Amino acid sequence: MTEVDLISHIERDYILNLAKKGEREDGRGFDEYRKLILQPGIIKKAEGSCLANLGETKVLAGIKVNKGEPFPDTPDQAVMTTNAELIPLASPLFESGPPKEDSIELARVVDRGIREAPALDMPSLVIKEGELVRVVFIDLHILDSDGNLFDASNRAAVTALRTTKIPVLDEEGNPTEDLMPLPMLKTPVSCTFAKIGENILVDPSQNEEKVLDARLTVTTEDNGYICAMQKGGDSQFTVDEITDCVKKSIKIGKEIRKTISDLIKKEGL
Amino acid sequence: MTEVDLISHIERDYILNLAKKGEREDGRGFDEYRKLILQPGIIKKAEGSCLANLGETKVLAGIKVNKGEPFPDTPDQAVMTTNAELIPLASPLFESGPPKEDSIELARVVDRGIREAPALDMPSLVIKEGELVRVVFIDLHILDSDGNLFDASNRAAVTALRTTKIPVLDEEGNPTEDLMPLPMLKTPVSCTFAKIGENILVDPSQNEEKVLDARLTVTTEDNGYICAMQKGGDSQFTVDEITDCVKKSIKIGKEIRKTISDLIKKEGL
Amino acid sequence: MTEVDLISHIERDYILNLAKKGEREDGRGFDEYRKLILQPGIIKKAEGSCLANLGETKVLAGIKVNKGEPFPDTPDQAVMTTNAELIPLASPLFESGPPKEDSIELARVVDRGIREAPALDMPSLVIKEGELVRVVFIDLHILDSDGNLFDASNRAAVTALRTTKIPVLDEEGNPTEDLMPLPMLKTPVSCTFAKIGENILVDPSQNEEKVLDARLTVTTEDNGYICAMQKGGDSQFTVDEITDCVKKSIKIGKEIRKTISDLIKKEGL
Amino acid sequence: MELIKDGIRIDGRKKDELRDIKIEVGVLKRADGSAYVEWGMNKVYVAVYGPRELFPRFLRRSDKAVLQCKYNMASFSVDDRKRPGPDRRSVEISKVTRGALEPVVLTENFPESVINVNIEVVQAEAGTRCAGITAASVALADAGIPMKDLVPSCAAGKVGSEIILDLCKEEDNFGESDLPIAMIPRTGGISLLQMDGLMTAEELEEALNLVKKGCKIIYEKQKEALRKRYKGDDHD
Amino acid sequence: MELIKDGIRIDGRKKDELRDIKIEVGVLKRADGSAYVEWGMNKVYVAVYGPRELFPRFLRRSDKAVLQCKYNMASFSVDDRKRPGPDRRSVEISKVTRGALEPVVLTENFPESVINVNIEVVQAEAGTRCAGITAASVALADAGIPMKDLVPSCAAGKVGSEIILDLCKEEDNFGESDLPIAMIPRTGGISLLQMDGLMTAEELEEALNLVKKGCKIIYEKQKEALRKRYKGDDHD
Amino acid sequence: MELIKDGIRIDGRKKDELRDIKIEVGVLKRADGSAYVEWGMNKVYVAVYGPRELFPRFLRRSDKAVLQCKYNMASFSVDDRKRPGPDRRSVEISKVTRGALEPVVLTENFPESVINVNIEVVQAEAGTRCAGITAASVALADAGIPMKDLVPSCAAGKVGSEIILDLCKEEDNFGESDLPIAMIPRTGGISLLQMDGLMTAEELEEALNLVKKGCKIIYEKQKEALRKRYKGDDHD
Repeated sequence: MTEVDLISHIERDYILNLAKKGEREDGRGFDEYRKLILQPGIIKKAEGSCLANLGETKVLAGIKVNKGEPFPDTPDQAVMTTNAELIPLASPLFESGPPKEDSIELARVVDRGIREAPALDMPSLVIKEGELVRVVFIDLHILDSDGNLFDASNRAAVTALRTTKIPVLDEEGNPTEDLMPLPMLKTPVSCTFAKIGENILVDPSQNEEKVLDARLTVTTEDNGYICAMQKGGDSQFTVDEITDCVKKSIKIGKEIRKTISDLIKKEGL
Repeated sequence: MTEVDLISHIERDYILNLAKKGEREDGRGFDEYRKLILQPGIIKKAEGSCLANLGETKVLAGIKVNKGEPFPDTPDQAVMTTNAELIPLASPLFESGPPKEDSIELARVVDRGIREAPALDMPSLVIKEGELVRVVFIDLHILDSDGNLFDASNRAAVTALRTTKIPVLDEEGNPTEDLMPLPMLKTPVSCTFAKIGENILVDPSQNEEKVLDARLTVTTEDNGYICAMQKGGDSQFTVDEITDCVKKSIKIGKEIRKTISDLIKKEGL
Repeated sequence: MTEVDLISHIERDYILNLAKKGEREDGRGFDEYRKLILQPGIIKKAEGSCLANLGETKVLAGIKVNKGEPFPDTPDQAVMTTNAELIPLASPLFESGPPKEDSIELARVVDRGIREAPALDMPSLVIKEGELVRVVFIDLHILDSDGNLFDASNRAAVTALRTTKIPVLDEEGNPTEDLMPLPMLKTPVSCTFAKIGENILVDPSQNEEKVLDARLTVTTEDNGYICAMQKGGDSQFTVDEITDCVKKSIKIGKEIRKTISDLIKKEGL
Repeated sequence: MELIKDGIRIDGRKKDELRDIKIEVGVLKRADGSAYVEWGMNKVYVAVYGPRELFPRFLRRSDKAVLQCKYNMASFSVDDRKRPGPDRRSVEISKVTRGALEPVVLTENFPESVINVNIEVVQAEAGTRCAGITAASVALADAGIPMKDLVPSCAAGKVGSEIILDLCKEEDNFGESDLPIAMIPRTGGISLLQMDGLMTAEELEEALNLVKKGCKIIYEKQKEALRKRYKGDDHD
Repeated sequence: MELIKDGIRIDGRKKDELRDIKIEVGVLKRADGSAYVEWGMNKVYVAVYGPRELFPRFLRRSDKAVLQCKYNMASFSVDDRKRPGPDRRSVEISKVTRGALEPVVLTENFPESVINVNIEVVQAEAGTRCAGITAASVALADAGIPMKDLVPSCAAGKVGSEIILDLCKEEDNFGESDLPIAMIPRTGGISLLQMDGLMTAEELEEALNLVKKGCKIIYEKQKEALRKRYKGDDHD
Repeated sequence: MELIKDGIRIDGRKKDELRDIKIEVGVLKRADGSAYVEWGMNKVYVAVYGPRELFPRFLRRSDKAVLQCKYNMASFSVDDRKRPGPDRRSVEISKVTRGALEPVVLTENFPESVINVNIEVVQAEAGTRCAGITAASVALADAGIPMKDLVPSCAAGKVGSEIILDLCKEEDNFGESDLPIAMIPRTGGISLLQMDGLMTAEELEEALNLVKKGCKIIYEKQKEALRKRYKGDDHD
């Protein structure tokens, strides 16, 4: 481990020194996202799906919609569940640390953004109050992990939800042949920042994530409200840093939201 | 480990030599319990609760009462479940040995004392025979572990049960605003003995437990019947030792039972 | 581990050199099975059972038959489940490797032979289509493991099934006092081969299994059809080797089937 | 249900009478030592492995071998199929079984090692833990593990107002109390003791005396089974 | 439900008013450091163990101690009995708790080691993670672990159109948003920050200011609890 | 359902015709080697990591690398959502996949090491294990692991009385038998072979011949995909 720890210190120095000069390993500006490519609808077996490429990070979101019982304390709401599967595809087994913790945090942060916006009109997915509702499963598969799984997963999940088609039900609650989209109210978009030394970079790469001091994810919705935040990492943010990140998140959120909407319109989904 | 094993031998010699002189590390007599402090009702979210301090050992028992199905082979009996949670609060993670085994034994020994007395009038907690009964959960949380978890847990569980209040049900089985106590028939009290060399000490401390050769827990009920016994440890007891422990248990059981009853009466619970 | 690996190479050389001379450690011919002793009905608590001794390998199969729901996609079929329990009795705990994988493969290979033959008339065990069917549990306990668990388990399971007695149900689906055998259509028999160097031996012993290059199990049914195959091990078979093994399996299958039928007839089961 | 009438129990036995017990030694090839016990309807196999090096290392003891016991019931061993794998009951029985055997095994001869005792109940009908311990001490001897004594084990209990030996299923289910005991004949010591149900101190003394009698008979059967095995005296 | 009226909240508090908070230090014997917090209806114990050698070895860091945090809720701590053991929520809270405490613990003093912070919620009613962090930094100090500062923690939120401090249960369930924060008073830095629900950037600034005020009060209570413990000043 | 009529199958293919197969190499950045296969409706990713040091140590082999294979299906890959995580089927497929690949990997070059082959099925419709093995051997080559050959894999089966190549979903569900095979072209050896359903010895021979033909085509596609990757010949 000593060697591993040493290497991590060398990597950190390298990235930190770049940042002091206002530079990043891959040539991006501090506020610059990597290229986002979204491929909705690629899993035909799922009611909705999207492969999101954020730089080399690849997350595949699949949406399955079943019927089931509502939770006892919310009889008038559909059920939504978000799961991020740690698949060994994207992470060799030998790596240390408790990965379960990471995938749980990832799923919960993505989920909170969607739930709190709220993105989905949950009451409209109730079939019979207190008895039968739609159950929406959001499953995130990390295919390649080159940093910023939070934002890649957010884009994949939100685009998949917006392009999901479910069967219209007849009066007895049985599926008809007609399809309808999920009732989407909002498109929450997350923005993740890495603090390295005194510098704050958006959309951290895998190498930047390995050496970051602190992380901040801010999710905003269509009207510019913040709907979820999550600080990560072992260091601290100042209040000014936080408010600055929030402002940038609102701006970036708008751009990404437009990208997603344009794509969906263009592809007629 | 060699060092650990060596230390444990030194500790054993120390405690054993004290015992040969009729002494204990904390100055108690062989038949003397540490001070017992019971604080019933401290968890408002539970239908019943009690924090038991036995010397420095702290066990918090919580009682939750739900409704559910009876077991198929006892359609005319309520369901009672006892669980002892191994919480890292009371035991640093690095400690060796299979702790799950210990917490299962603890829960089962406490449970048996209560079940076999029987402390609870199980048939009277049936709502509809074969279909719906009260389900009584006894959850034991070990907050501090300075030896003799068996007896501390027994005191906590029994006092919590005796001060539990559950809603009276109306004719249709729905809860009313009226509360009633659990129907308690007996107050089983356990006594735990440690055999160290040829000496038998009651209420072993953490250090005494670490070096004991054999352990015996005898639970007795209000009429002086034994209702449960459990031998532990890696050595043996003579028949005389066992009958002697039983006699002491009956005597101590009476005293503790009085302590509990007096407390409940005094506090008007 | 180096020593362990070395020993395994020495063992391999020994068995390989014997095979080159046409010999086996225990004096058998390449196509010769060890002695098979079947003891059906020895577990009275089970609806069916059989202890199979194949040489020193001992597998105990128990059949329990309950009632339950059919799978949604096969409402007109009974449910059959095969489980092979890794019990430490037959394998000291310290042994390396993922044993769960082995017991799952064993259960699934035995299950496939029975299911695909098909041995059981699954539609005739439906009580009410789509709602209630018989659920047949085949539980395999490995008591002693001296090689070829596949075939020993197959013999135990098939003989147990053929001697299982279940209560006849009355019109309302309640059990009567009358018993009936399970409706058995076929008696699938598996044959397992080990490839060691260029040699192929039937019914490998524990030592032969430890050093084999590849393994092949072929299950055939009463009409000489193959109903299941499974290749194991880290090497390959030629097409000729496979077709040769299949022919031998058909022949051996007939013999074993006769042994089982004769035993059942003789014992009047 | 009347469990005892005129001193005769529901299965025809007298108060101090054991069920039929058969002990076989060396029944499994792969184990270092093994035994099989039939005891009434109970059928129990035991395999002993070791002493061997213990992994993971941090569990090792520098002053003695670690004795690991595992009690398991086959899913088909009881009337209603049991889910495979350990449950809370079997974890507890494994633990008290270790406590029953430890006093006689010379674990100090094998520091850093582990001795595994694996008990498999393939048919169960009251008294399996006692059958398991009885078989286990024989299997340990068969494995050549140095021991101070064998450990016979059986239960007593109270049915109606009578103290009886070796409870059968109905007596276990509907009787007043159950008291499984393991004894070390040479010292008269008790290394397994559990009890549930109601009993007075005097009844307990009576029960312990009764168990002592039963264990003496079982002890002879254990020794006889080992003699048979090692004298080649294999005819029944 | 009207959660706030004329600046008075449903439980009678003002917008910037904390619930009653009581902090005790050194409440557990076996732990190296411990603390107990009562905060409204919340009751939380924290035990700190370490620094000690970390096992398994591959988790060790050669440059610092590993801080392991575990947040757990007793099954009886909430209205509907919770199944014992960790769930996804508690795994996440354990993780962010570690992030809240790391900045102040001088982990670099103890390479190869582990420091365990175990948080046990025995009664829960909104704000348990903040109560846990508040208690944990005190328990770390009690364990003698060198630290740069204590870490007070509390939540702000939005109810109706008002920004309020330290949400009670109804405000948490029916309010617009919840913002749990941990602060490091000496630097003014924020080491825990989560948010769910809707809030504008301006409201966030207001909420952060309110939390700063709350944390200042909690910080004083933390220091006072430690002083009491170490000055023997034990009268209330 | 009539699965085959006048030699034409339900999806329009001839008896010896494969579904459309597309193989891509090097599709994942973080893995040491990777491949993606589309095969009919099947979509399968494979990542290879290693050779690397194996932990825990006791799993290491002093004479060769350990090949660890993991087959997994995404919960959304099938019509009815699958619970995430391994089930018995995927454990078995992982095991036979290792057996299919072992004969060609020069594991003896890397003692004490592990090579991980992770197969992720993101859309499934009959034949995923063959698609996985086909992709895995390409991904191993992409990782630069020395190999004796690639391992093409596909199934044959019986539908009505006909032996056909590469079963589609309906043929798998309603046909007589399914025979997934992996071949090592240079030796003609068979390294994966499973079968369920009914088939005579003669039909098996016919099926093996048919598979050989299919594997030859797949083998060419595998080599072409690798050539494309390493010659920069990246246009479709």
